[in-house]
Amino acid sequence: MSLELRGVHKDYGGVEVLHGVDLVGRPGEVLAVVGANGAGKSTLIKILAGAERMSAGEMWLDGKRIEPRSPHDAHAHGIRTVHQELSLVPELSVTENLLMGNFPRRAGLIDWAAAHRRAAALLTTIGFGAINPRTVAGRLSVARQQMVEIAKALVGDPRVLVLDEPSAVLAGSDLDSLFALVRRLTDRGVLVVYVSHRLAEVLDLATSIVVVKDGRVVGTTTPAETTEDELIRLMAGRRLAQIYPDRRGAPGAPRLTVTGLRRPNEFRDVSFTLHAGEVVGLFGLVGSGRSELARCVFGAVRAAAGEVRVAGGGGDFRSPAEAIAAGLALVTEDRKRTGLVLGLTVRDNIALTTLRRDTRGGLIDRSRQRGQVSTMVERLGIQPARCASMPVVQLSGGNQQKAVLAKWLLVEPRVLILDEPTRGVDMATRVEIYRIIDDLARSGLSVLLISSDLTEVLGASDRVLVMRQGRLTADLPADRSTEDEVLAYAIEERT
Amino acid sequence: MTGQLTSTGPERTGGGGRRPLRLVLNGRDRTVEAALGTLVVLLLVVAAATSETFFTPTNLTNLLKQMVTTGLLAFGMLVVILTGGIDLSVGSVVAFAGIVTAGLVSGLPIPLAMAVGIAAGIGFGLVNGVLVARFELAPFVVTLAALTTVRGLAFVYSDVPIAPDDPAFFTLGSAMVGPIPLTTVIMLVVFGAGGVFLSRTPAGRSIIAIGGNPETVRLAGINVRRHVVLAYTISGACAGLAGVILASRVGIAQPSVGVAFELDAIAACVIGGASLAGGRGTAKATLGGVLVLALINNLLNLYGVQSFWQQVLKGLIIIAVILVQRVNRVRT
Amino acid sequence: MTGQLTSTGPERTGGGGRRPLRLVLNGRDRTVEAALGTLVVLLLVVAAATSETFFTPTNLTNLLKQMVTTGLLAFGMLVVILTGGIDLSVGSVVAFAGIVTAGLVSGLPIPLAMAVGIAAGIGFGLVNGVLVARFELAPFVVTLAALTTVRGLAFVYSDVPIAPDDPAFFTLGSAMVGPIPLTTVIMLVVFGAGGVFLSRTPAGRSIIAIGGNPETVRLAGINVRRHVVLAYTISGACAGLAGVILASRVGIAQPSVGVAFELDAIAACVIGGASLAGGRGTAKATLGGVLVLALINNLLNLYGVQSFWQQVLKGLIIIAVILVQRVNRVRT
Amino acid sequence: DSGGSGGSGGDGSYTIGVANFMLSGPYFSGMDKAIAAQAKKKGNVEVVSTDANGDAAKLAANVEDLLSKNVDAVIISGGPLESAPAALNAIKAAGKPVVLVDRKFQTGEYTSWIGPDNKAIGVQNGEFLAEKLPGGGKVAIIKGGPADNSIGLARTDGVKSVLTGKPGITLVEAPDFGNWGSDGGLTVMESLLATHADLAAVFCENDAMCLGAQRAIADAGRDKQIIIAGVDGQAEALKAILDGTNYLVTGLNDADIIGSLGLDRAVEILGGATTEKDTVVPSPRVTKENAAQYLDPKGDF
Ligand SMILES: Nc1ncnc2c1ncn2[C@@H]1O[C@H](COP(=O)(O)OP(=O)(O)OP(=O)(O)O)[C@@H](O)[C@H]1O
Ligand SMILES: Nc1ncnc2c1ncn2[C@@H]1O[C@H](COP(=O)(O)OP(=O)(O)OP(=O)(O)O)[C@@H](O)[C@H]1O
Ligand SMILES: O[C@@H]1[C@H](O)[C@H](O)CO[C@H]1O
Ligand SMILES: [Mg+2]
Ligand SMILES: [Mg+2]
Repeated sequence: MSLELRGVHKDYGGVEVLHGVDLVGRPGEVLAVVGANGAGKSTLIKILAGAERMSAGEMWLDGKRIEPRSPHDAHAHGIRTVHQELSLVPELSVTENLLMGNFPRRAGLIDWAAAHRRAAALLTTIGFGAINPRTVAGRLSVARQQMVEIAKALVGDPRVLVLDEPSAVLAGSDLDSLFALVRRLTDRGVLVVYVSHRLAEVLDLATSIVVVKDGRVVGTTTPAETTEDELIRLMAGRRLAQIYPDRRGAPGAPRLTVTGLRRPNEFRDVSFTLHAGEVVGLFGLVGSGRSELARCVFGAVRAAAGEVRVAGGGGDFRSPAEAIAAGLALVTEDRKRTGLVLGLTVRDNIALTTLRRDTRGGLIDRSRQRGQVSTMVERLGIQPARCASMPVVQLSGGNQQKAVLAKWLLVEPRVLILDEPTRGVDMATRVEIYRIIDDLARSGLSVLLISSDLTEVLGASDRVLVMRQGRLTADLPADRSTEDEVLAYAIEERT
Repeated sequence: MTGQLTSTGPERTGGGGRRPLRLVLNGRDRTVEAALGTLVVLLLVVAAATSETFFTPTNLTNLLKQMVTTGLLAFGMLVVILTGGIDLSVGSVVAFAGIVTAGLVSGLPIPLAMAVGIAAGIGFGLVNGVLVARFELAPFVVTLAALTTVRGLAFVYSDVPIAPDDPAFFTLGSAMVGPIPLTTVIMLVVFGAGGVFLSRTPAGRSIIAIGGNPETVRLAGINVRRHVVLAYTISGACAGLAGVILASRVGIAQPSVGVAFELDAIAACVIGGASLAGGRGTAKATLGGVLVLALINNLLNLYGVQSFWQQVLKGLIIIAVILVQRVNRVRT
Repeated sequence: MTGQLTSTGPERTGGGGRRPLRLVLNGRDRTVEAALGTLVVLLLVVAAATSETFFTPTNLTNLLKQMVTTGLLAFGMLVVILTGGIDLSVGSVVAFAGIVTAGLVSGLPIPLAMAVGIAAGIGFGLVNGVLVARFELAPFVVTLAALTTVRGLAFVYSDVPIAPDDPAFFTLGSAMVGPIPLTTVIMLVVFGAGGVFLSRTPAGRSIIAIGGNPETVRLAGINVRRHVVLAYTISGACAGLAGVILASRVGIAQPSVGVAFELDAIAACVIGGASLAGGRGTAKATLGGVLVLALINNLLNLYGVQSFWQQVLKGLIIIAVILVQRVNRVRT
Repeated sequence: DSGGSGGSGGDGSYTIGVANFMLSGPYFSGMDKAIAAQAKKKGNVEVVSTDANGDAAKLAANVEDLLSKNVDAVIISGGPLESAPAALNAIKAAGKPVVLVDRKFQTGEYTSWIGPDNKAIGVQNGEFLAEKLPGGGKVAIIKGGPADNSIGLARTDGVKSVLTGKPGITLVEAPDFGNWGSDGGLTVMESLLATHADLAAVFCENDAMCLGAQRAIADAGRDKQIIIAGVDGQAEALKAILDGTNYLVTGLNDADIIGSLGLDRAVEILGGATTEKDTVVPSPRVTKENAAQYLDPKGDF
């Protein structure tokens, strides 16, 4: 059951983004595809999935040339794909999402009891038994939705399973379940094509690794033959001297003080302080309430109790507008839903926070706006460089993330809250983001860095707060704590 | 019973901290149904307490009869709304189906003439569906154009009312099944079968899923276009049936009938908790919405509220009802 | 000029490999505007070639006059549609504003009476906006209820038409600015100022962004509710103005005027390429849509097409126009 | 292209424009067809017909269109429109004659009007009902709709002027309108039957509504108790009257007659004749006895 791509080209309206990609995967293998943002990984996967058609090239499965014209075609060939973007029907139950088009029937009618049983059995066999199949999918956390998405791909016993950044929204035990699942599948002879920016995980899981750069394969290797540094060098075309910046000096005066903050069912008794020039990490398992806490501090939702204060700038914000006026900025975790207006251009998105500031005599000063946006595009290295009047949807995932960051840096905040800012972002760009965070902190900004990536939290922060089931359980110095220590505070006590 | 109480999704606005609970059973939102049930009971109690006439057999029969047109249109509309679409053409289709049926009665057996009327509705629904699904045009505009064209065709067919001589033409519209009008029975059968269709058949589930996320449904190997066409065809069939029934009930078919009928049908769906964005709504709750509208009209009449004030109040009551729904429910 | 040719988004269907190109300049979709321009020119050429009457001054003046009501309503509608909403109440607001103005003329100076009419429109728009934005009710249902209530109020105010005696009441509706009717000039000013509002002011840009993703806009520190209220208020103001102008032009105000006016306004927006999902549409292209509709009506009249066939054709032409738009454009 | 570029040559051939406020009612489309048929009969008169679809501004624009086609005269079938000053002003400015049919406008200058005396029709119906209900009884009134007020009101006023105060007779007005159509007549009647168990008669402001009301009465099994009186002489109503049903009377308001008289009047004026300004077309009481003579199977209304 080998899968082979030969000389695959893809162009979007004249702009070529894949320039002849060759790829071979064998049964029982985990074929990892790594590359910088915009390298063409998702495009490659869409071609495998039948969602996009190649402009030139061939695809072979088991020695037969195939040409999937639609995702359905690809399914028929045993190729199932979990895309980077979630695609469940939020109004429907997990069962229905899993079995869509394949319901057990009795007398022509759907047998719901049997359907729920089948869904529960499926979730249990693949190790996701914690998910209740009767739940409405839209009410699950993003992580759980991702797990349902994976379970769905497994319904038809695929021979090739393609996963585009499946781990980006998973952490802790969910991540372990995913790895266990991948191993079980390969034991059964399934070929798993795995795209990820988490190189440690790739080295741990993959049997072979393909590095893509600018739409070309620039290296094929195995975990045994390579290292993280080597992969980064291949992806970026240069060596990254240092991933995390040097430690900063002692922090300044208190800048943001949160006391006894509470929202029912989300978090309670949350108190902490951010100081000027300080980067504070906030770690926790998915669902621990970090995002809700951030939204609450930012005034996007109201607290039931507690207090938020910004030194010299009010507090207890009743709206994001008030929080922004006080010098806060929040880069949210879900860029499609809360970070971007997908139908607008990159420029309109980046300029959204500064509309009033850019207004002269009632009208928007377009040249000023253009200047600011292009400075940001340059500073953050958003690709392609002349993207300002492109619809933002046409950027690759990582570049979209950078556009969100650009929007918030333009407001020149005094307190920056980043919720999973490197999710789906390639290593070289991450390093840039860490450098930007460091620069900002050195210029006196306070940063709250929410992340599910332990290494990142410890590497980029001065202090680490840990959240568990809606409570802060630890406040640790980053340079003197280990990953195991932090994790211990994050994991639920079993009683 | 395996229901579960879940908290609401993140609130979209910065309102207070209270989060209403909602009861989701097998993916169905029982809170809406409960609220609607309460509303209907409340209206009935108010009606009984304030009007002697309300609980008379004649009035109850009226109520049952007067629900039929809105009811049939509302079921078809629900199916279309579930896909995320809308069908503005139903009022014109009612007129066309009625006038064609009445026109054919002189030459064809009555059941056949009626079948042609319904078939005309199916035909218009099919065209709407193909334009929406195959050519990917906005449902609002397609069915708005159909509203104009089909109305014109009804007048082209006959610009004067047609009153068939054969009294058998009235049977469908005036027969009773025990104490219940036959037309009401037909409407209830449509809702019953329609409810099973939506909740228990693959086609029905696909239509609902399409309203939630068409791309996902397509990826599941389901033919989205065909199901969208099916939805508009069902709406066309319901409108055709409603037109035939209305003509039989009035005894005269008029090409001018049915103006703005789509608005009541849409209102019934929304009062029943359907989301105009698609993917959410049930047959049962829509029937509840139809009942609420009929009760409002009936009560305003029984109280002798003058016509203009009826309009004023009707709009205000609709707002009040969906406001109450809103408080009881939650946006996903 | 820094334009660029980009391809369409991922095709939703597995069709062939041809992809139409589209020209995006400064984030504006020039393809729609170009297609619309071509269409208008084509209609003008056909008109000139087939009808002697078309290019007579009287007919052109008529054409200009006939655009005004739809034009004003379409601009207000566009603003609401951009937020992702809809305003079905405009026809009723036209009636209310007109009848109130005509009713007040006997007691108030004419300009003041007219201001009150427009203010009434603003008031209704405000209420619609607050119900949509503050109470998060579906725009379709809110404005549908308003359609009913406001129509009722127009009749409550006066159930008979009011014809002011003072001939000065007609001035607004009949004055000419050179060869162009004053009312047309007013409409063009609304479109001009409205175009600048939408493309160059923070409020206008915010309204467009809200239609794309309200939550993102809210988190960017923009008061979404206030802008949504503003959008409905603008629509109400346009409807109020249209009502006052209409009454002045006809010389009499009727409480029954304006039924189904919302449909033409919506059709104009969509022909102009606006997306009913919000976030896409321009003032210029909407004006193009208004012109296309007016030309269709005018030509059908000049050719002496019989009224009911006019309706049939009008619907078909609208479909044809948006089908052509569709081929030239792309869904995001 | 039907542009009448000539105008009134000495040859007596004319182009006459017809501005219909709306055609979507049998009465109005019947009127339009009667005008066209009469013109055809005359041979040398061409008719250009327009429909404003119920939009007063469009009516004004249509009149302007007609004038730009240089028609010799305009006939306005104003339907439920009370007045159309802009249209009348434009015609006056163009120096053309204008003939109103059915509806006499409340304001503005016109050359001639031909239509019914609505109050008289009502009085006539009232008198008929008084005769039929010597022992009194409850009479329901179904009204058409708001904008039609002066026509509808006049008819209802006529009925009331006779019946009010008659011993034993009580009047009930339905709270909602029948909108001049049979479906509206049906539902309004159904509500009336629920609220008033003891009705003896119903008067509707036109026949279309009465026809719907008649069905509701039949469905309720009350056709032996309740008699019906309407207005217009719509073919189906005449048939019902002839058939000896409980539909007993209507007041003739024949669109065919008014339409053809309207065209005649316009031609007379163009020919330079001096004519009456206002002409009331008589509205005979139509009952079983005389209905046959008004039922024209080929008629348009
Ligand atoms: N629909 C489209 N139209 C035009 N260009 C596109 C389109 N989709 C993707 N691209 C371009 O193709 C290139 C490859 O994008 P792709 O999404 O495959 O990258 P990726 O490797 O998955 O990146 P990431 O790690 O950020 O997800 C990018 O330059 C992107 O801007
Ligand atoms: N499946 C679920 N059903 C009900 N409530 C849930 C579910 N998942 C999460 N929640 C609630 O939502 C709250 C916030 O969850 P959220 O996923 O935003 O947390 P988080 O720590 O920010 O995680 P993430 O890593 O996804 O950002 C949780 O505290 C929990 O109460
Ligand atoms: O006189 C006519 C007729 O009676 C018609 O039935 C309704 O409209 C009126 O103007
Ligand atoms: Mg990608
Ligand atoms: Mg989170």
